[in-house]
Amino acid sequence: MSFILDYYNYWIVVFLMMAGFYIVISANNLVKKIVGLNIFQTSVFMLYISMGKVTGGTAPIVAEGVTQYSNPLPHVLILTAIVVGVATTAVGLALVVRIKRAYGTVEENEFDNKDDVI
Amino acid sequence: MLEQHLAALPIILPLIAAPIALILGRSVLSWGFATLVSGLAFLLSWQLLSAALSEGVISYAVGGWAPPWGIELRVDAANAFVLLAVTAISTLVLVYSKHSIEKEVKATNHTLFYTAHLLCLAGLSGILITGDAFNLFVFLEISSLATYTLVSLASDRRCLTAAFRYLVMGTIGATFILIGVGLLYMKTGTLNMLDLAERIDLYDSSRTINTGLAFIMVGVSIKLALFPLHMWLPPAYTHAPSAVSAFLASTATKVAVYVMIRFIFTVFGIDHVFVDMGMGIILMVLAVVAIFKCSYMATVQSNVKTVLAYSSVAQIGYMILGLSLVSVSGLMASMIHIFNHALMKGALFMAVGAVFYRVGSVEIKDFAGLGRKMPLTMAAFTIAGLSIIGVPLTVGFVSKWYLVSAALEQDQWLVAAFVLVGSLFAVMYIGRVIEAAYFQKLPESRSSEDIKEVSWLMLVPMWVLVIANIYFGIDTSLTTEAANSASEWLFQTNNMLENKVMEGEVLEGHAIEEKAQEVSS
Amino acid sequence: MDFLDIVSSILLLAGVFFGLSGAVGLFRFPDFFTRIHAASVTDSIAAILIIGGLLLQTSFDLNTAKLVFILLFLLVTSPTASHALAKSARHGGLLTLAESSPQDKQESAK
Amino acid sequence: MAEFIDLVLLAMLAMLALTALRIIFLKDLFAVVMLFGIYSFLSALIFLNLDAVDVAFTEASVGAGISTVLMLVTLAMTGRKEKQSTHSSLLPLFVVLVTGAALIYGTLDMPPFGHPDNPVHQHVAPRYIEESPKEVGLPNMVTSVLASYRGFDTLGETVVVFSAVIGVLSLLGVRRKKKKDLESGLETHRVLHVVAKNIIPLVILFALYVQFHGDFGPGGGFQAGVIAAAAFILYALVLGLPKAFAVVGPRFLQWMAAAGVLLYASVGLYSMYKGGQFLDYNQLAADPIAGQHYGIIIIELGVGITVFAVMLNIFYAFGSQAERSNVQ
Repeated sequence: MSFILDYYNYWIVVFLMMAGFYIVISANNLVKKIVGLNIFQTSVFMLYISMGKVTGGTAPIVAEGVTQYSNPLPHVLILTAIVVGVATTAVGLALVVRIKRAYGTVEENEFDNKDDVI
Repeated sequence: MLEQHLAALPIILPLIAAPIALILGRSVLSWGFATLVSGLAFLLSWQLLSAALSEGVISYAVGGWAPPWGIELRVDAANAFVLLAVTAISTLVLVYSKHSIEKEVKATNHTLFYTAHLLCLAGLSGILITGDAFNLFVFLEISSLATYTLVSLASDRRCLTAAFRYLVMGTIGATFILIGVGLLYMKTGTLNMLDLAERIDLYDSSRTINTGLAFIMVGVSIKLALFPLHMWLPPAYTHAPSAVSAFLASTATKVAVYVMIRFIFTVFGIDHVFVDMGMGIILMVLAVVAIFKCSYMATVQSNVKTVLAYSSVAQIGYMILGLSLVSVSGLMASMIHIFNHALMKGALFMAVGAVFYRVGSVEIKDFAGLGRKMPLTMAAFTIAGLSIIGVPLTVGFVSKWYLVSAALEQDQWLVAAFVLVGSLFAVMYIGRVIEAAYFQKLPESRSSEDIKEVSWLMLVPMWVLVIANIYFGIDTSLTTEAANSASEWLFQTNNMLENKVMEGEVLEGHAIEEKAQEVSS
Repeated sequence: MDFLDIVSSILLLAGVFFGLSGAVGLFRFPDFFTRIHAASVTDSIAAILIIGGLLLQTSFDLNTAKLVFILLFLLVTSPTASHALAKSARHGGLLTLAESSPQDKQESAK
Repeated sequence: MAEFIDLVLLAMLAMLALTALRIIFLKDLFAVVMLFGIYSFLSALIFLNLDAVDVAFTEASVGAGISTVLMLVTLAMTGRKEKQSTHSSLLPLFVVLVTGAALIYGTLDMPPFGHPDNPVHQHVAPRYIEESPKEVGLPNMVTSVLASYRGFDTLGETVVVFSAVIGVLSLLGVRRKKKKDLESGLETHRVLHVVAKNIIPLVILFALYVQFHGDFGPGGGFQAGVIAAAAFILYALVLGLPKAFAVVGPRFLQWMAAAGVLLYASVGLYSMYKGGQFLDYNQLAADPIAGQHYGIIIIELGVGITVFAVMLNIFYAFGSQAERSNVQ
């Protein structure tokens, strides 16, 4: 039982990551691929934040009468990673818009047929 | 002042220059500025390499916070050597790109092009120099975002789908690296690479660490286009503007190879990776398959840029092969090939870009008769092509020589034979282009067109690389010395690491730093 | 369990009830306009009740002020959002149930 | 109490899993994007539950805010239906199963969740928790670590944002239109106009609060920049892009984005000039604590400026494309 209590959080996070990963590699629509990338990354963020948690701790902002704080370092890393994620999303979506204009479609199998694939 | 900050400047300089290049606004101004900055970065990395060769390791604590609390920049012979190649190619490509970009990129995007180029350079330098696993991820993303932008700037619509594929694959790779770093951090509580190395050994057979290693390896393999994960590379290099192909083919994947070397040798330790996890044989098989499959693919393409792109994947196979031999000479062959391949591929892509500039297409059939119309360009292509094949007196020969002798050192006859057969394929794919250029007649339809040699601004950087191909092929002292001390250094760290931990000691560098910390606090 | 706590719990429970009923309505109602009606219940009354309940849980410090601000903000924005949605739907030519006669429906069903 | 919190966490994780599964099978992309917004908000709640207040704040404003808006604008141009895929889903499923199995294998040796003796909480982190209020002088440790100990990462992060705007501008470009060129904005929505005009100043005020209160509570340059950008995005949505261009033009935003990065970097250069390492804020004033304080305020300002300018400019780029495709 304690085994499950110790790890259930990580297992669900792994499931979420894989759901996102599956959307990225299986989706045919480019917008959906980007959504999948975001889900994948957000779930990885959850992995980091989970490891920073201390049971009974509080948010790492100094307060009177608090002795146990959660670990601030994963929070910092993930703040950076979220920003990186949104930057990638913006560039990816801009590419999608241009692809739509150039090919008239954003379905992967349709524009693959329009050019000779290499 | 300069001495003190030498390690940080190659990152900071292009990083600050990028927004300034954007503010300058005018195409010519930002071109001149970017070239100047890149040249300065080259001089700095030259200084850095000589400092690293004489002093060993240079450590720089950003923000004045001692590692592992702050972010550490760590320069040694290995990364200074790769940095030298990256900044050199960047400078030459920038000189070359002025005309090439005018032809291939919309006029409104020129400033953005140079800004993105500087950002990419800053990202690559950051990846090489940083000593912090998470900081590496941040710089990886800077260079990747700039790269997607650069690839998508071409005028052909296919560059868009190529860039999108690259973006998806690249982001998956980066996320895998993020997962891997997270797992390592979870088990060790630190992000500094040196510190990680010390603490990983405490958990030698931990399943979490091994998974972290696997994820980092797969993520980096995507970034360096190792064989089954290379699918993003050929379209990206084919449809990107020629100057971008020249820059990326000779720098981006090399930096990723270095990241792999760094993680294997200075973080996980060879024993762990090659003996416990059995990665050596996996890497070797993948490398051999990459050499064969992609060299073959290169021989059947009709677009010369695609030929060169597949050839790049095959050449990455050679680098990984040297690495997988797990010996000083094997690693040295890899390091030399990283440097030499940058010289060859840079020159080849520049020559092809020059052809595109005049002819407007790079299909093999369009090369017909160009030997007479563009003699200097095609001569450059031929010499660099001979270098790819591995003809004596070129750098390609030096690389292959060291690789084959490293394989023979371990009695790996089969591997040595594979390397030589790979060269035969190179004869075929380079030969097709040269045959078209020199032995076929210019088609009638083209004879009326005014095809002539490109301007000196494109020829000079191309020929600088070609001469470097020959020079370093004859006088190998600089490259071999640098690569040798780089690989010896990597092996030393690795051994030091394993011995010290066995004796229960801490690594010297950090022990001293920790003492200093105690004193100051 | 003093008096304020009890009042607060009642408010919270009532808020949860309205929130749930809004959610059920969102699924069960037949067309866009009735659904937006259900959704705005969640936005307005449920939000007021829940924040009201939370207000009683604070010790009347900075948090109270923050909650009051949130309440005021919600009271302005969520009706506006509902209004804008409904108006856009109207603008785009969407008809209410009453307006679209049964005959039209049969035709569109074909 | 602990059991109760666990249940809340579990419930939220289960909701996340359901949302993710739903997204896999939905073909209506509009619903997919809305579900992604929900996914993002739920993750923000989980981050809050796990004590990561700053991360929750950022995830809510970025993931659920900016990303979702950008996806919606893209959908407006690309259409909302996903077509039936022709490629087989077996290979992706196999890849995912292998990767997932590797990760589950990796979890087996993980330190247990939430245990204070985990290595994560032992080696590097205690110094941040115990010393940073003394060394850096801020109550919010996340800000201390972000801006000072790992200030180089944050500089990198600002540059990543800057690279994003370079990419988006080179791909889409912002078209300046002549005014009254086309009927844009929601001219007929009288109520929306009034409310928006009254709310926007308040939102900007809130952004400033988040910017300068980041040292003491959750918040900081990044969140503030996003919130301020959101205020202007609202303005652009309600009154139309041409009017928004008149307030802050895209060209000016480009300069602002560059200026923010330069402001950040110049702090580093100044500390080098004063004889310290790059980004060593101790050098900025005679008293190290005061120096840290100045440094952090300035670099957070740089981050805020860049993020604001970049987010707004990216929205402009997407928005002007959407208007263009509407006209066609």
